[in-house]
Amino acid sequence: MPANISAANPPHAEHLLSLYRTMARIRAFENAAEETSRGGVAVFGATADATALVRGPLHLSTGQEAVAAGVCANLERSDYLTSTHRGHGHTLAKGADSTAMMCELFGRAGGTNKGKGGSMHIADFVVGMLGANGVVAAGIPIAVGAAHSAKIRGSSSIVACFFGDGAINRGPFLEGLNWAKIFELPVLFVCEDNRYSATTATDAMTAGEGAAARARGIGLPAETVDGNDVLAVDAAARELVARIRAGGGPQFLHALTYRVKGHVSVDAAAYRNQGEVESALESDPLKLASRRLAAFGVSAARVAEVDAEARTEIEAALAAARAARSPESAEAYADVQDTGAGQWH
Amino acid sequence: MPANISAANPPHAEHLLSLYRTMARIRAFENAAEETSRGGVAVFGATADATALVRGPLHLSTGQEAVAAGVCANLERSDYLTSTHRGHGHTLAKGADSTAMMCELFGRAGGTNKGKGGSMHIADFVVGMLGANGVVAAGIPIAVGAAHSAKIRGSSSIVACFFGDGAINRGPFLEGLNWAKIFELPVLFVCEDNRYSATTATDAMTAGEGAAARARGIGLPAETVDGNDVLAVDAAARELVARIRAGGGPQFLHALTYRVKGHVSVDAAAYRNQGEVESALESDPLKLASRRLAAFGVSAARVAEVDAEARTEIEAALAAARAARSPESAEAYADVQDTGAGQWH
Amino acid sequence: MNYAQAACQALAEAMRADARVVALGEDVGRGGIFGQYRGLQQEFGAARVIDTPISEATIIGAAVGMALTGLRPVVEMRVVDFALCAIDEIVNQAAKNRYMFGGQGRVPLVARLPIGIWSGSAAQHSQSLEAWFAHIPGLVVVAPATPADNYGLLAAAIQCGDPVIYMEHKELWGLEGEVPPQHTAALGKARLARPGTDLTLVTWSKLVHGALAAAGEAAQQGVSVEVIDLRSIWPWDRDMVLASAARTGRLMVAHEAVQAAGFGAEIAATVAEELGIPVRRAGAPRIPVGYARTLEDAARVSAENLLQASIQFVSSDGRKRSIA
Amino acid sequence: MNYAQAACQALAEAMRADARVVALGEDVGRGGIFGQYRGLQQEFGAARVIDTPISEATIIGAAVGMALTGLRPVVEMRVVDFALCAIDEIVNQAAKNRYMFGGQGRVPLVARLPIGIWSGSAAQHSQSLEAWFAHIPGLVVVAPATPADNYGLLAAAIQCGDPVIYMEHKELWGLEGEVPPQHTAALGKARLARPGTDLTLVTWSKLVHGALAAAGEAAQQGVSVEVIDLRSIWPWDRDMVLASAARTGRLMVAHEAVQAAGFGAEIAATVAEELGIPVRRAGAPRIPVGYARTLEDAARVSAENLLQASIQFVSSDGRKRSIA
Ligand SMILES: Cc1ncc(C[n+]2csc(CCOP(=O)(O)OP(=O)(O)O)c2C)c(N)n1
Ligand SMILES: Cc1ncc(C[n+]2csc(CCOP(=O)(O)OP(=O)(O)O)c2C)c(N)n1
Ligand SMILES: [Mg+2]
Ligand SMILES: [Mg+2]
Repeated sequence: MPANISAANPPHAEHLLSLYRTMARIRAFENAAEETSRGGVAVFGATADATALVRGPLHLSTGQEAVAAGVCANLERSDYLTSTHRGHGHTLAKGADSTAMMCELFGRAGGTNKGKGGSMHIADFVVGMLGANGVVAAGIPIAVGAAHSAKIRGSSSIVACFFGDGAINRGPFLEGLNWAKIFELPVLFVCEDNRYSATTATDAMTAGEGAAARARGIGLPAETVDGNDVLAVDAAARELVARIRAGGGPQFLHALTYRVKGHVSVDAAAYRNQGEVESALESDPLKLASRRLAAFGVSAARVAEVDAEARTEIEAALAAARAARSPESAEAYADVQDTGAGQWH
Repeated sequence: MPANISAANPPHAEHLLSLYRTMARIRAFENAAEETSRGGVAVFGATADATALVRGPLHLSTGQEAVAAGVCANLERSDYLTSTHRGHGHTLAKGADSTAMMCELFGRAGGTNKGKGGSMHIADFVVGMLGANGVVAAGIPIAVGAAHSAKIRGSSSIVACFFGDGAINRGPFLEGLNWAKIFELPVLFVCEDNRYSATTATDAMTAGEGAAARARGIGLPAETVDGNDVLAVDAAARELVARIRAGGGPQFLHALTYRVKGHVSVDAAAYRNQGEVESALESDPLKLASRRLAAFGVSAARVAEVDAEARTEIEAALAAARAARSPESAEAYADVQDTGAGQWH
Repeated sequence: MNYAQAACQALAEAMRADARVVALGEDVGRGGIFGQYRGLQQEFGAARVIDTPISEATIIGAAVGMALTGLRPVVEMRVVDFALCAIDEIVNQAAKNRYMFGGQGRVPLVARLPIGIWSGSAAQHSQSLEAWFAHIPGLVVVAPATPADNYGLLAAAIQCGDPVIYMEHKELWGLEGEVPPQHTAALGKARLARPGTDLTLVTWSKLVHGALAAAGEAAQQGVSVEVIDLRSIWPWDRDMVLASAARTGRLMVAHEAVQAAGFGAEIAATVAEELGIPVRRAGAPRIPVGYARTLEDAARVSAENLLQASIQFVSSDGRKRSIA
Repeated sequence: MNYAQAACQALAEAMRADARVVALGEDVGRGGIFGQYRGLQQEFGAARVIDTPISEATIIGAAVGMALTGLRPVVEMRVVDFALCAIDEIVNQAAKNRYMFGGQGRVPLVARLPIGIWSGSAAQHSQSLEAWFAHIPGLVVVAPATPADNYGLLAAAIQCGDPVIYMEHKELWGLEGEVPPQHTAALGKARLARPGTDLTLVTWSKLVHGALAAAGEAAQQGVSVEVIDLRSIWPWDRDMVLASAARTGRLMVAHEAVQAAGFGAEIAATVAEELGIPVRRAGAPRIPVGYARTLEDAARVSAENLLQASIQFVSSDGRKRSIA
């Protein structure tokens, strides 16, 4: 939706409203997904039943929407993006259609991945979203390769590579950053630091000063930003993306945020103290942005309208996904490989 | 051999002579191994024949002896060490017997590894040498685990972990250093930087300021040292080892040296320019040390005697290895595993 | 007691009895995400029940270093799929260490790599790779099907002096079953899960339950199926399998893993070589596991599949095609 | 032309014909340590013949990213043993990408993972893991035995739109042989290396040469062995193998890999299931490869082994043990 600039809402307010809209859509999408996922997965003591519409582990980015919105606002459709198991926000912000995404979460034939991937593998190649990933840090080398390819092909596409704070302790983080720098590739690395790796507070597992210090140790320029302040993320990303487009090589953004929900939807996160969560909720990115919008003179009604639009969009996505057909069994045998595809041999 | 302190040779000279002796033994050992390896491996255009006594890839540390000698002079027998494919020097310096090692290189039943490992897997657990490794960087996590074990068991052993400049671009480098630091483990990481990774100049493959900067990015204190100056290595290692024994956690030593020979014995290293090699030979660690010994007033004859002793020792090792028996075929089936060991099933 | 609790109890007992036993991996301090380490960090402390970074390669690599120097680590990998980030460490390091160094060192580690389809989790969380590890000299491979065996076999694995790839099933954690006090289970020994006379059906892990259901139904239809729960994939109990197959005259192997190059091929080939009797396999098609239930079901071997295959097999001449 | 040169030529031709083809890996700029990339960086430049850091995981991972976005990377891993540092990238990423994302992307990469015993190089440089990759949906697996096939199959692999695990042999690089101009070889098609009537011997890679030697000797002794060079492990040429085995009445599979859970089991099991004829396998014992020549030889399958096994098989009743 193009921003609607008026005298009452000066450009920066309209820009913020557009970022807010992205966040509101993500929030609405994930709330709906969570709602329809009950009974979908056996983990954290939960048992699965056959009734859930969204099956399997569902990782929500609630409270982290500003990172996706702020970074992706600076990407073109022709740019690429790789994501993690917690990728709904990145995918929506990159421009994917919420109905196709919801169909995917429902395992429908018309989903982005034809029902083959689900939440953890959500992808939309048409908008350059090369895939969520079920393996921590595995998107990093893929992003680097996509950037290498763009460079070789003389394409102007750049790549945004999202990963969590837990991923910086896996080998591909080192290998991928080193690779991007020696070949001076157009990649924006984004560490979306929500302070947790599943049930583990990441800090205790991470030596040294963390993500940005490590990136600098490998020769990459790195910025740290308040990842709940969508304008701050947007501004930092704009600067880093500009450097990349100008041929400045890979850049690194460390965005500090907080995982408001459990690791997966069924995780009550009883291992952390409630005070921590409550104080984090104070700086919820939507709350922050709507306060800022008010300061910019945008009316509460206008913001409520955006919220309502987002909910309406997601209601429609839900309805479409409910009505959509599941893949036929036979479709399980398609998309494997051309040579040597068979059923058993 | 305990240092023989006399008025004519003050303590620091004796200490240097003892370091020199270690280097001379490594040099003599590797010269002999190289000599007996001709025809042993098919790589770099060479063809293998059946006559070689030392078979397979033989990686020589010629010109790098000061790193092994200087670091290991500060280790106790009860300390551990992990090494790389280029591990003869570390093994000898840690106290392994040259005859048992030569037997191993000859594939004899009486070798350190009963003929099962060869040069690339040389190990002597009795002196804490936990193994060379055919996989670049693979020794790092093993070293970290040995140090973690020492800490858990309340042992005072520390671990020296050697790896090359090429290894800092593999994932286990990051993972291992991070692990060592978060658990504050007693490990001395030693990057033996000989400027090459097989046929590739490592510099072009390494982003940022290199090994020490990366270590610091992960929170480890790091020192860089002239790796051809055995006294400098010894002094740096002494300091770092003292910090580790005092409970200061993992430390990092970046030792700059040069790979004088090819990657493996049959590699003529035609890909690099001869001038580079010649200028490197100027700072050969044995040459440097013997100049320094002269300055300390140690006679040339005394140094020559050490050289001769080393050669004699290795001659004896060669003779013993020549005479020793090969393992029987049946021994191929031993040491696999207790449960489930069999021949075919 | 459920399957997770049974393993937890075996580990707790081993840790009480032997100070060398430690556990390490992601999230173990909060009991593991399936409850399979519940209470252990409280009892044994964070120095012995070790929370680690997300560093699979180093989790296994460090465990090798620990094992070589006097500890007996039990290593958590969550699912076999993530252990693919640590294959050099498992195959080139843990498995070969003892041999390569001429017996100087031993690597008594237990790596927990759960197999199976984890419903709704799709391709990267649903693999069964026991055949891979059976192919690697130096490794023992175990796949318990019941709480009792998860108790007994984990205890045995911790006792084993060599690396054990211990493959629980991703969807058996909540399975309830009796664990007799002092229950033991030996590595390499199968369990006769149901006697029968017409056909030997060898399987393991979760599919044991499907096989038993199929055998029950087949009995109604007049076909007597002997079900063997293999329990250990390497070493596998050739004696029990060959004796049973020689008796029934027909062998079928079933597993959740992809059939092509699965471990069923090893068993079927061995029985064909040794006995020359008819053999059959029932494994998964060679497709990744899809997310939607319809797709996921296409990748499953069901009790119904086993029932039909058993009945058809028993009523055939034993070969699938006639020789022209 | 030797085996290395043949591959080099196929790659050079593909790079000339198609700007999307690139090569990457350690030491490729100096021609590769076996000369298998000789002259390519000179001809195509460092942007297309890409020297990489020692980062196996990222070499494969980056190739996946390249392949998804319009390139056709040929990836150097030196030996299959080092590719164990990149198994997540091969198995969870490259192999599953097309499926997991519902066909949105394709991963046309060729990963070169040489197999076999590399004399004197011991346990970590001597593995043959083709069975592993055959077990993974989404992968094609190739193992050429001759210069001609290394030319033809590498060309075909680069044309293939899906990930190909291309397994040259660590000790065939210097093998000389004729490469007919415009020679082609199709993925999935075996080669009848020697016709025979008493026994079908299926093998691949370096052991094809051992099998031919054994067959020659067996002929002297009155036993006629048909030798099939499988060439592709997945898909494997079931039609040719089954037709041959049905004709000769006996099947033997031989490979350098460990016999237990090797790909020979798949072939033997299939033939047993389909035809019910006697089957045999000749693979390596389940031991790591030792360094000393005596130890290494114990882990080898020799022409002599194949000769003896063939003759014994043909003169037996086809089963190893009698059913009591
Ligand atoms: C290699 C690997 N190890 C373990 C897991 C299990 N796992 C899934 S998400 C997760 C935590 C990841 O933490 P982080 O990178 O911070 O991302 P977040 O979940 O916080 O978004 C873990 C351990 C995995 N998917 N992949
Ligand atoms: C994981 C892995 N990749 C590749 C190789 C092949 N290889 C053996 S040594 C070597 C170069 C290593 O360079 P460096 O770490 O600097 O050690 P150096 O040889 O210089 O001592 C390479 C690439 C290997 N052994 N392991
Ligand atoms: Mg996190
Ligand atoms: Mg080097």
